[in-house]
Amino acid sequence: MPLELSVLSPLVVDFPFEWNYIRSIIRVSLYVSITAVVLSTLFSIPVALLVGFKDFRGKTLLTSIINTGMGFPSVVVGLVVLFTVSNEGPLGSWDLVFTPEAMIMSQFVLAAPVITGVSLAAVSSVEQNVRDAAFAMGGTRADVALVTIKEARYGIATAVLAGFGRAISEVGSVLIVGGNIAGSDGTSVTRTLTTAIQLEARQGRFETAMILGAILVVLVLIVNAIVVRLGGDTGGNR
Amino acid sequence: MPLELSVLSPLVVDFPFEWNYIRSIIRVSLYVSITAVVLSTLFSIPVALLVGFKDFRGKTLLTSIINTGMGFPSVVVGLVVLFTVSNEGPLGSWDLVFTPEAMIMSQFVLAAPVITGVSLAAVSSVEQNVRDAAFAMGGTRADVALVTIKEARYGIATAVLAGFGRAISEVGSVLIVGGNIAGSDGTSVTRTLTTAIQLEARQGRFETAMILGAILVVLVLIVNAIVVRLGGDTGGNR
Amino acid sequence: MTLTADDVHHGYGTDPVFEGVSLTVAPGEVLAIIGPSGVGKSTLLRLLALFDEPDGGAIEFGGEAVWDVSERKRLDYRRRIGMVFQEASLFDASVRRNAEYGLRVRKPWSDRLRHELATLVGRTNGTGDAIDALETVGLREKAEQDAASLSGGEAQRVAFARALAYDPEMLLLDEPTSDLDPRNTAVLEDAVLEARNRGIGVVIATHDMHQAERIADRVAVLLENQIIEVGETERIFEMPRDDRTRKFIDGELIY
Amino acid sequence: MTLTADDVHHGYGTDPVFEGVSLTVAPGEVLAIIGPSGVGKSTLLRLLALFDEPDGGAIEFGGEAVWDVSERKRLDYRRRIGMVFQEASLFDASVRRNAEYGLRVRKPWSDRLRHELATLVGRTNGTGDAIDALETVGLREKAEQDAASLSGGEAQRVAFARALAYDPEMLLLDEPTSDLDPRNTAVLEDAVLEARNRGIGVVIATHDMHQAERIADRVAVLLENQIIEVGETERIFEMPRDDRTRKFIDGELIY
Amino acid sequence: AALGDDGGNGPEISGETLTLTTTTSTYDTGLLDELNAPFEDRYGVTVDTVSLGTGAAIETGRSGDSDVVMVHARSQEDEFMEDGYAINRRDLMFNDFVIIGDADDPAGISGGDDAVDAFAQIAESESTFVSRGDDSGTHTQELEIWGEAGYEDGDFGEWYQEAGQGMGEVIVQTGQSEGYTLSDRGTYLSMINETDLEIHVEGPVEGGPEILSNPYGIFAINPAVHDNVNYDLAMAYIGFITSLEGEEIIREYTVEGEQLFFPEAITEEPNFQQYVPEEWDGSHSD
Ligand SMILES: Nc1ncnc2c1ncn2[C@@H]1O[C@H](COP(=O)(O)OP(=O)(O)OP(=O)(O)O)[C@@H](O)[C@H]1O
Ligand SMILES: Nc1ncnc2c1ncn2[C@@H]1O[C@H](COP(=O)(O)OP(=O)(O)OP(=O)(O)O)[C@@H](O)[C@H]1O
Ligand SMILES: [Mg+2]
Ligand SMILES: [Mg+2]
Repeated sequence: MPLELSVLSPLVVDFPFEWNYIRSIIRVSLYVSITAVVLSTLFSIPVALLVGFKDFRGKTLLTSIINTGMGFPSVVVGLVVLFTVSNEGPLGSWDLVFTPEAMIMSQFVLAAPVITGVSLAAVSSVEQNVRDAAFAMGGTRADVALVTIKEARYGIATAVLAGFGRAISEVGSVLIVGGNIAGSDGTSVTRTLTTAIQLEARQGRFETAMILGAILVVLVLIVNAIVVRLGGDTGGNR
Repeated sequence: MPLELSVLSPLVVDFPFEWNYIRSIIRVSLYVSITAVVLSTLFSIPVALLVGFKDFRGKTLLTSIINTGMGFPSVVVGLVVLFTVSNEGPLGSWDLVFTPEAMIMSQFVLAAPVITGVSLAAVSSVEQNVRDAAFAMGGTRADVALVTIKEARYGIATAVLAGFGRAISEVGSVLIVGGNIAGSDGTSVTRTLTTAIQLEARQGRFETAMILGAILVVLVLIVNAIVVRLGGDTGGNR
Repeated sequence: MTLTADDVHHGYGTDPVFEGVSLTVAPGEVLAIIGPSGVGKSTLLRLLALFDEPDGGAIEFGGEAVWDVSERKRLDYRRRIGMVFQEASLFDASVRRNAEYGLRVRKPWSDRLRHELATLVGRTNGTGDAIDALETVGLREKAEQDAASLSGGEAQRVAFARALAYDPEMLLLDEPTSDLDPRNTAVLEDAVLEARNRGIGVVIATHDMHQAERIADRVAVLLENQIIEVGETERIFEMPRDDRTRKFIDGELIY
Repeated sequence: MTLTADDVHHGYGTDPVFEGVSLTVAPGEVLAIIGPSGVGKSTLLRLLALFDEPDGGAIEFGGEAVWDVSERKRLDYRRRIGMVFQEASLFDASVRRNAEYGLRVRKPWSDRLRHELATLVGRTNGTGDAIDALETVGLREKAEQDAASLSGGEAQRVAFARALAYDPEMLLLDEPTSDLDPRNTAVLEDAVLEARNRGIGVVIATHDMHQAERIADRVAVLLENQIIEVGETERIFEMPRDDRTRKFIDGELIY
Repeated sequence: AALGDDGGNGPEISGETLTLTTTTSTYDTGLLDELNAPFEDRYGVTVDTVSLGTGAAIETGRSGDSDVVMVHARSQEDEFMEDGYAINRRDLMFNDFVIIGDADDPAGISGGDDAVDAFAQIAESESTFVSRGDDSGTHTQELEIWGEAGYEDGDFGEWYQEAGQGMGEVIVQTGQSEGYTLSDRGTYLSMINETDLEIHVEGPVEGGPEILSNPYGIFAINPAVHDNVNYDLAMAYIGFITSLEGEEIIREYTVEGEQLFFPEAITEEPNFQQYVPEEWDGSHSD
C-alpha cells in the first residue's frame, strides 16, 4: 500500500533531488513571484487609493471588474501573455517566450487584481477624519495617501501576501508562458516549484511532489514573516 | 500562423461547442465553487473574528499560518485531498475519488485561508468603540460579532470574492481530485470551466480556450455583482 | 438595584489608574464623577458597565459580585445598564437602526430574523420606544439619516437616545453633553432627571462643574488614583473637606 | 492675513446648510462662532479650512479667492492655517509622531526619508517644536504613548498641540475644550490668547457661552442657515440686537 | 432494471460506473468517446475517463482509485504487473511516433527513415529539442532513441529542453521554440490544424523504422488487492474493446481523414507476450 505509506512517512523518504536542481528552482520561483508582486504592488496601491477616494461614474463597475480579476483563470492569462510575447505577437521581437520575464508578466496580471481589490477594501475602511487631519495639517495629496496607507497597513500587508500567495502557488500560466524548462544539466530555466510539483504529480511521484510542496510552503511562510515584520504589525490588532 | 490569427479574431470563430456541454460544465463549476466558498465563508468568518479579537499566545504565528495558506500550491492540495479520499485513505469508504464533492473539499482548502486572511484584516479594522457600543447595549458575543461583520461588510465581501476567485479559477487541484471527467454523451461529470480550458489549451485550440475563459470571466462578474448587491455596498466608500 | 464598586484596583499594563476606589449608586439618585482629564473617569465607568474585570476588588450589582456569576447571569445584569460613551460610537447604519439596537438584541432570534427580512423587502415599522427616545433628544426627523453624516452634537444625542430607548435600570453617562449647546444640554439634563424620578440610578462623568451642581444628588471627586471625596453635591461645592477638591473645582489644580 | 467668507452657500445633497454667510477674521483677533447643535458650525470651519469648495460664494485669504488659484497656491494657503477638529482624529501612531506631523509634511522628501530611516534603526530625535507644543498642553510625558490609548481629553489636547506645533497664521478650532476639565480648559484658552497676541487670527466654534465670553473678541451667531448677528463679544452677550440671539444664549431657544 | 442486451447472463453491472485512467495523449485523440458510447449503451453503465500523466495514471490504479488502465509504456506496465496490481493485460492497438519539427528543418533531417540518425543530426546541429521530460511512454521511447544515438541523460547541451508536460503542450512549445520533438502520431494529427510543425521522420505506420512504434495496452486492477474495484465491469470493458466490434471502431476512427490506431488485440498468432511482462521467464518473482 504505497500511497498510504507515502502519506504517513514523507520524511523517511530519501531526499530525491540534487540540491543544485532544487536551488535553481527556488531561485526561479522567488525571482519570478517576488518581482511580479513588487510590480503589482507598485501598480495596485495607487490604483486602490484613486478608486477608493475619488468619486466618479462607473466606480461600482470598476470595482466589480477589479474583483472579477481575482478570478481570472490562470490558463487564460497564460495564453494571453503567450500571444503577446509569441514570435508573431506584438512583443514578438523581444524574444520573451519561455523566459522568466514572460512568467513575471503573467503573474503580474494574476496578482494585481488581488492586491488592488484587497487594498481597496483596506483603504476604504480608513476613517475620513484621519485623512482630513492629514490634509488639514498641510499635507499634499501624496501625504494624505501615505497616511491612508499607514492606517491601512495591516490590510495592505494582507493584500500583498494574498497576491504573493496567488502568484507563487499558481501553475496554469507559468506552465504555458514559461514552458517548465529545465536545462540538460539539471538546472531550472523556467521551472518553478509549482511546475516541478506538477511534473512530479504527472509522473505519479506523489511523495516527491509533496516534498516540493513543503519547500514551497516554507518559502511562503518565510516571505510572509518578512512582510509582516516590514509591515510593522503583528496582525489582528491595530 | 495560427497563433496570431487566433488573437486577432477570437470573435469571428464559430461557437465550437454544444450548448449542452457548456451548460453542464458551467453547472459543475458553479456547484463546486459556490458550495466550497459558502462552506469556507461559514468556517472562515468565525475564525477571523476569534483570531481578530481574542488575545492569546501564538496569535502572530497563527496569523502567519493563515496567510501562508493563501499560498498553498493547488496541486499539493489536490494531492492531499486525493490521499484523503483515495480508496486507501481515511475517507476511502466514502467513494469520493473523482467526484464533485472531492473537488469541493480541495477548493475549500484553497479558499478558506484567503477568506480567513482577508476577513481578518477587515474585522481588525473595525473600531473597538463600535464593538463596545454593541456590548454596552446588551449585546451577546454573537451580537457583537454580527455588528463587527456589518461594519466590515465591504472587506468581508472582498474576502469572499477573493476566495471565490481563487476557487473558481484554479485548475491544479480539481484536475487531480476531479479527473476532468466528461461523459461520452458530452456532459460534464467533473469537468469545470478551468479544466476544460486546460484541455483545449493543451490541444492547441487556443481560441476555444479563450471562449471558455470569457465565459468563466462573465460568470465571475455575475457572481461578484450578486455578492456586492447582497453585501449592500457599492464598494469603495463606506 | 444598587451598583457598587468595592475597593477596585485597575490599570493598563503596569501603570495603575486606580488604587482602591469604592463607590455606590442607588436607584433614583444621580451621582456625578468629577476629576481632571486622564484621571480615569472613563475607565471607572467601563468597569461599572461590566466591560472589563477589575484587576482587584469587586463590582457588585444588587449586592452580588458580578464577576463571580455565570456569563449568562452577567448578561442579564449588563442588560439592566445603559451606557453612553464619551465618543458617540454609532453603528454605520441609519439613526433609527442605531436607536433600536438595544431593543433589537433583546428580542429572540426568530423575531429579529423576521424583522430583517421585512426590512429587506421594504416593509419596516419603526419601534415605538426608539422613535420616542429620538423624539426626546429632538432628532425624530433625522431617523432615516445615515449616522455617519450627523454633526458632532447630533451624534452625541443619538448615542444618548440609543441607551435610553431600552429603558435600563441604571444609566452610565460619560460626558454626555460635551458637544451640546446650552439648550440641548438642558434637554438631556431634563431627560436624566426624569429618569431619576422613575427610579433609575445615574452615574455621570462630567467636566462641567455647573452641570454637576445642576443635576447631581451626590458628587465623587476622582484625583490621584483615588476617590478623594464623595458627598452631597451642595456640600462638595460649598465646603469641600479636601483642599484639592476646592482647587480642582475652581480650576486651579494643575496636573 | 485676513480670512473671509463672502456670501457663502453650502449644503449636503439638496439640503442647504447655509444660505449666504459672510464673515471676516483678521490677524490677532479671536472670533467665536456660536449656534445650536447641527446648525453648521463644523461645516463652516471646514469651508474656512479650504476642505471643500463652497456651492456658492467665495472664501478669500488675504483678499484672494482661494478656489480660483492653482492647487499649489492653495496648498500654501492651507499650510498657513491650523485646524482642530471636533473629533480628535489622531493618527494611529505615537503621540509624538502625531504632534510632529505638520512639521514633517513641510520638509522636503529627502529629509523625511532620512528621518524615517533613522527612526527604523532607532536613532530618533524629537522635533523641538512638537515637544514644546505637547508641553503647552501638559502631555509631554505621554509623548511615546500610543495615540489610540489616550483618554478623551488627552486626545483632544494632542489634537490641539498638533495644530499649534507648526505655528500657523490662522487657527480654526472646533469645540477644542469640549472634553476638558476647567483647569485644562484654562490652559488651552491661555494658549489661544497667547497665539492671538502673537498676531494669529483664531476662529473658535464653541457651545460654551462662558468660554466665548472669556476669550472671544467678536462673536458670530449662526442660526437658521444664516449668521444672524456678529459683533463685539460684550455687545452680543449684553445687548443682542436679535431676540433669537438672546434666547439662544440663555438656553431657551428650541430647535 | 435496464439489463444489457447480453441476455442477462453476465454479472449484473447495469447502472454502475467504470473509472478508466489513461494518458493525456490517448485521451486527446478523441478515440475513447467513440469506444465508450456504444459500451455504455450496451451495458447501461457509465465510463468515467480520467486523463493523467502516465505515471499518475498507473499510480491511481495502484491505490485502487481506478478500475481499468490504458497506457502506452510497456516497461512501466510490466513493473505494475509484476507488483501484482494489474491483471489480464491485453495488447490493444498500436500507432507510432513521429519526429516533428519546424517547417524550415534547421537540422536537415527531413525525409530520412532512420530515427537514430535524425536524433544525432539534431544534436550535432544543436537545434532545439523539446523533451517531454515526464517519464511518459513517449519520453521513455525518446530516451531509448537517444541511447541508440549514443547520448545518455546529461550528455545534452543548452539546446535540449525538458518540458515536463503533456504531448499537446510540448507540441505548442516546440512550435514556439522552432525546434523538434518526438510525438505520438495521434496527438500530432489531432493538433494538425493548431501547429506549424511538420513530420520529418515517419514511424512504422508509414513505413518508418520499428523503433518508432508505439503499442497500447489495457489491463484491469487486481480485485484481490483492491476489493472495491469494479472488476466485472472492467473485464466487460476490456472484453468489449478487444472484441471484433471494438477493433472495428478503433480501425475506423480517423482524424483529418487519417487512421490513427491499428488494432492488434485479435491476431492470428497467440502472442502470449501480451499477458505477461516482457522477457518473463516463467518463474515467479517471489
Ligand atoms: N456628510 C453629510 N451628509 C449629509 N448631511 C450632513 C453631512 N454632514 C453634516 N450634515 C448635516 O449638516 C448639518 C450641519 O452639520 P455640522 O456638523 O456643520 O453642525 P454643527 O453646527 O457643527 O453641529 P454640532 O454643534 O452638533 O457639532 C447637520 O444637520 C448634519 O446632520
Ligand atoms: N488602552 C490603554 N492603554 C494604556 N493606557 C490607557 C489606555 N486607556 C486609557 N489609558 C490611560 O489611562 C488613563 C485614564 O484614562 P481615562 O480614559 O479613564 O481618563 P478620563 O478620566 O476619562 O479622562 P478624560 O476626562 O480625558 O476623558 C489615561 O492616562 C490614559 O492615557
Ligand atoms: Mg474619559
Ligand atoms: Mg460640529
